[in-house]
Amino acid sequence: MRLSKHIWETILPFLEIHDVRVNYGEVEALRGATLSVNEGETVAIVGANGAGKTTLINSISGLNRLSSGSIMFEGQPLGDLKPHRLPELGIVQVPEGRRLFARLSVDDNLQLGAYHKRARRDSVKGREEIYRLLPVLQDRKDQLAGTLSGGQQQMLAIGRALMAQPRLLLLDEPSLGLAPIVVTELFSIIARIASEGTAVLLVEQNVSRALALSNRAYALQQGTVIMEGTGQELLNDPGLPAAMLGIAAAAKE
Amino acid sequence: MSTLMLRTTGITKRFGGVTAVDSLDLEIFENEIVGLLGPNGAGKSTLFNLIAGALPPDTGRLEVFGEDVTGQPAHRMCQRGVARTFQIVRPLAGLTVLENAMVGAFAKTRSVRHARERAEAALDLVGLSEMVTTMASSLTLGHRKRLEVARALASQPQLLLLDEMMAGLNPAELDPFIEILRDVNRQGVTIIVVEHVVHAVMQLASRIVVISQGRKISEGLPASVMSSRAVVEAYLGDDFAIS
Amino acid sequence: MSQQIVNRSSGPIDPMVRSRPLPKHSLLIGFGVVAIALLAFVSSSAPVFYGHMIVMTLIYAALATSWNIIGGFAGQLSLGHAAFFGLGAYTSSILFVDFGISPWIGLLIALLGGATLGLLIGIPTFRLRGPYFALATLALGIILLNVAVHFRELTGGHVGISLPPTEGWGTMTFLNRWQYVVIAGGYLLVCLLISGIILSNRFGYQLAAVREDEEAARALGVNATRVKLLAGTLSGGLAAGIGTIYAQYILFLTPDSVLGTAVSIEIIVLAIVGGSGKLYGPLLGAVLLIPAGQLVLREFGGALPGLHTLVYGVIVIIVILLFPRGIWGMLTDTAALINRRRKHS
Amino acid sequence: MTTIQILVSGVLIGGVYALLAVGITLVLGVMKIVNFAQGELLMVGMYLTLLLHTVLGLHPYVAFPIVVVALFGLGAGIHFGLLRWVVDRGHTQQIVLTLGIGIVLQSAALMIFGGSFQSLQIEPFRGGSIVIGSISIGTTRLAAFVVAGIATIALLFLLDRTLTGKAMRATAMDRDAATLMGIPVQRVYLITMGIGSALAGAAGVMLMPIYPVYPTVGVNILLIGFVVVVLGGLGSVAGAFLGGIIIGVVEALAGFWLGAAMSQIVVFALFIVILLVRPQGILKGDTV
Repeated sequence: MRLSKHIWETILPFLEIHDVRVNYGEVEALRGATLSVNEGETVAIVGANGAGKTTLINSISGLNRLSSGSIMFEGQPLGDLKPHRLPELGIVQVPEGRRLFARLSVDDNLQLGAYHKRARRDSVKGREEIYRLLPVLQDRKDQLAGTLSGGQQQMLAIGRALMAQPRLLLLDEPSLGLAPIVVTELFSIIARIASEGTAVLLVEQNVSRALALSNRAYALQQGTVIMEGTGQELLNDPGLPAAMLGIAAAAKE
Repeated sequence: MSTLMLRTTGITKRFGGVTAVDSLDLEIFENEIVGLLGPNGAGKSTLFNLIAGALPPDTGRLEVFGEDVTGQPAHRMCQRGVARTFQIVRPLAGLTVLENAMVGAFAKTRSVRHARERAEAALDLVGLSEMVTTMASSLTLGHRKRLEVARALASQPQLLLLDEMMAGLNPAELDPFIEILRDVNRQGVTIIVVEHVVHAVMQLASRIVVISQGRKISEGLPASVMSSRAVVEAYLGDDFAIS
Repeated sequence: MSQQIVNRSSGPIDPMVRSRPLPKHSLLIGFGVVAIALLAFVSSSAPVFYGHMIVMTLIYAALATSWNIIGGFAGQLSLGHAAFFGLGAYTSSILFVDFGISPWIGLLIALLGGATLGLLIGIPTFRLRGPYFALATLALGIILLNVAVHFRELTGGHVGISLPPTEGWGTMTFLNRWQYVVIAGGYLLVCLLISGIILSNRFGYQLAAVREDEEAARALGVNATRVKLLAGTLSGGLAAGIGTIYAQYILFLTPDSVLGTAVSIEIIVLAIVGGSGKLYGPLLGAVLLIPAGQLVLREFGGALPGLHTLVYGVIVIIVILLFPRGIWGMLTDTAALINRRRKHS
Repeated sequence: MTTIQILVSGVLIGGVYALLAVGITLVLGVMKIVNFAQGELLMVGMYLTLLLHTVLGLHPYVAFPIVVVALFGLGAGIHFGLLRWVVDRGHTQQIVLTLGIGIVLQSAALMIFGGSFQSLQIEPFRGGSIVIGSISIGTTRLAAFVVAGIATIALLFLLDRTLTGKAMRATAMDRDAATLMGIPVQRVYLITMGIGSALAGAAGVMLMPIYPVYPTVGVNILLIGFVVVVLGGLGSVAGAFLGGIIIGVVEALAGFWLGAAMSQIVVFALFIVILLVRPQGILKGDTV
C-alpha cells in the first residue's frame, strides 16, 4: 500500500511549477520560477515585497496568465482550465487581504466556499466541521462578514476556503495586519489543517513563523527562487535576513 | 543640514477604525535624500498622500518652508513645489511620453514652448528622450516609472516624493535609476523615497526614517537604522530576533 | 535651483521628435473656407435633398464638435447636450418672434446663455464620477425639455414655435440653402478652430490629463475642477449657438426636435463613432452618418421606417466593440502602424 | 378626484416603475453596468404581449410566463453576444453600447410594428375597478402592482436564500474572490442580465393593458426607472421597489397639482438633487 502510493507520487507529482514567467504588461513579475509541492506537505514561500510571491500564487489559482512555463497539478496542466474550475480539482486560494463577501453573513460566506458540485453536497456537514474547528465563527454565524474583527475575518477566509474541501490550500499573507496573539492562534490553525493532510502553500511576511511551520521553503527574489531547503535550513541560513530586506541583490551583482 | 523644508507635526489620518498615520512628526531638510521605510501597511503611502495634498489630514499640521499648507489641495501643493509619484504608476495612458511630461511642466508655465523644453529636459534626465513620441500605455514598467519621475521633475519641484519607484525593476534597471535620482538630487531637489528595495535606499539615502503601524519607530543613518532591533522585528515578525 | 534641469535642455527641438505638431490653424482656416465655398456652390445648384443634407451635416458636425470639448477632451460623458442646443434655439427664436430682436444678436445671447448654463450645471455635477455624471446630465436635458413644454406662453408648448420666413441676412432667413451652408459651415469652422486652439495649448493638455486620470492630473498641478468647468462652459456655449442657426434654418421648433433625448444621443453617437477626443473625430462621424442616415431615410423611409436608425444602432455597436477609439482613432492607429512597419523594413 | 385617489393611483403605477427599476438596479449592482436598453426591453415585452394576443388570442396574463421566459433569453443573449465584451471597459463604452442596443431594438420595433400607438383592450374583470368608499382602483393597475410586489419579493428571496442568488451577490462584492471560490462569474452575469430583462418583460406585460405601446415608449419610462434606482440606492432591490412607489406618488401628486410637464420637472429635479446630496440613495440598502 505504502509502496504503491509512493509510485503513484513519482508518476504524477502533486503540484509542479516549472520555469514560470509572468508579465504584467511588459514587466516580468516572475522570471522562471521552478518549485513543487508534494501531497500533504506544507511549503512556505518567503521573500521581500515585489519578489513575486503573490504573482506566483495568483498564477497557480489562474488569476494571472503565464507567459511561459507550466503549472501541473497531478499531471494536469492548469493553464487549460478556467480559474473557477480549480476548486473542483481541490486547489483553493485564500487571497491576500481576505477578500470576504463583506455584506453576506458568516454562514453565507462559508456556503459560497462550497460552491462547486462535489463540495456542495457536503455543505451543511462541512459548515458544522468549520464551526468546530473555528468556534469563534459559530457564535457569529449570522453576523455580516464585514463586521468581524481582522482576526475573525482571517479565520473566516480560511474556513471559507476549507469548505471547498481543498487538497492544496494556497494562503497569501494570512497574518498581515493581525495582532501578535491572533497570529499565534492563526498559525496553530494552519498547523492543524496541515496535520490533517491538506497540502499548504504559504506566502508570509512573518518569516520566522512561516519557516518554523513548514516542511520545506523557498525564498524568492525578483521573480526567481534564490534559496530552497527545509524550513529549518532556511531559518538558519545567515543570508536570509538580507534576502528578506532585498539586500541580497546587491551581494549577487 | 540647512533649511527646514518640510515639517509635519502630529499628522494623523484614520480610515474607518484604522489609524493609518498616527500623530507623526517628520522633518525634512533642503537637499536631503530621506528614505522612508516600513513593512506593508505601515502607512507610508498614506503619509505621502497627506504631504502631497491628495488627502486632508484628520489632525496635525503640514508646513513647507515654514508656511502652513495643511489641507491644501493636490494641485496647489504641486504648484508650490511638492511633486509626487504614485506607488502604482499612473501614466496618462492615452498621451505620449512627451505629453505626459508636458502636463507636469504646465504646473509652472503657460507657454507650450517652455513646457516642451522643460519636459524634454526632464525626459532627457531620466533617459527617455528617445521615446518622446511613444504612447505612455505601451511603455514597459521600468520606463513607466522613469516617466513618472520625469513628469514630476518637469513640474520643477523643490521636494520630490517617490513612492516605490524601484519595486519590480530588474537589477540592470536599478542602478541607472539610482544614478538618475542622485543626479536629480545634485541639481537641488530634495527627495523622499518610500522603498521596499532596501539596499537601494541604503545606497541612496542620507537619512532613514522607519515607520510601522503609522508611527515612527526609528530614524537616523542608514547603517544604524537597519541594524536596530525594532526594524528587524517590524520586517521579519515579532520573534525573529529571538529564534 | 531646479532651474538647472531646464538648462540641460539640448538646444533647439528637433522637429522630428515633436509628438504633436502644432495644429496648422491657418491651414485649417484655408481649407475650411475653400470647402465651405465649394459646398455653398454645390448646394445652390444641387437638388434640394443634397442641399439639405449638406446643411444638416454641417449643423450636426458643429454640435458634435462642441460636445467633444467636454465629452471628448475632458472625458465627461454628457448625455444632455440637447439642453444647450435647445436653449440656444429657443432663446433666439423667442427673442426674434416676441421682441423682434435679430437672430444674430440672438445668437450671441444664446452663446452666453449656453455658456452660463454649462457653468452653472458644471459646478455641482462635476463632483459626480462615472455613470452618475451621465445620469445627471441626462436628467438635465429632460428638465429643459419639460420646461419648454410647460411654459406655453413663451414656447408654444408641444405646438412649438414657427419663425417668420422674412428673407434677408439681417433676419438670418433665406429661401436658398447656400447661405445656410456659409453660416453653419462658418460656425463649424469656428468650433473646430476653438477646439484646435484648446488642444494645442496648456488647457488641452490639462483636459487630456483629467480625462486620462483625474488624481494623477491633480498631482501634476492641474486644477481639475477649474479646467472641467471651463470646458463645460465653452462646450455649452458653442452648442447653444448652433441651436440658433438650426432654428433659423428649419424655421420651426418643437421641444422634441431640439431638446429631445434622441438629439442628445445622436450627438454622442456621431462623436463616438467618429472618434471622441480627436479634433476631427466628431466631424468625421457627422460626415459619415448624417448623409448615410438621410439617404437610407429617402430610399427606404417609406417602406421601412426605422431602417436608418437601425443602421445607426448597428454601427454604434460595431464601433464600440471593434474600434473603441472611433473610426478616426482606428484610421490614425492604422496609419501609425503602417508607418512603423515601413520604418522597420 | 380626491388626494387619496391620486395617492392610490400613484402607488399603483409606482409598482410598474419599481418592476423596471429592480431590473436596472440588479444589473447595475452585480455587473456595474448602467443598462440604457432596459426601457427597450420593456417595450419588447409590451409588443410581444400584444402579438401573442392578436395572433394566438392569448390573454396578457396567460402570456405572462411566455414573455418573461422570452425576455430572459433575449437578455442572456445580449450578454453573451455583446455585453460580455465590455464588462471590463469604462462606463462610457458600456453606456454607449447599451444605448446602441436600445436604438436597434427601437428601430426594429418601428420597422415591424410601425410608429403608431397600439393598445390592448382586455375583458375588464371584476367590472374593471374595485370601489372602496370614494376610491376607485383599476383592476389592471392593481394586478400590475401585485405582480411587481411578488416579483420583488421573489427576487429578494432568490438573492437572500438561494445559492445562485448568493453567488450573484458575492460576484457583485468581489469578482476575483468569487472566482477563487469556484463561482463561474460570466455565467452569473448571464443569469443576472437574463433576470433583469425578464423583469422588464414582466413590467411590459403588466403595462400593456394599461398603457399604449409605441417604439419609443421605453425611453421615458427608462428615465423614470433611473430616478427610482438612484432614489432607492444603487443595487438595492428593496430600495428600488420603495423608490418606485415614492416616484409614482410624487409624479401623480405633482401631475395633479402642477400639470404633466411640471411633474416631470419636479421628478427629475429631485433626481439631480438626490444625485448631488446622497448619490448612494435615500433608502440606503444593499441587497445586491
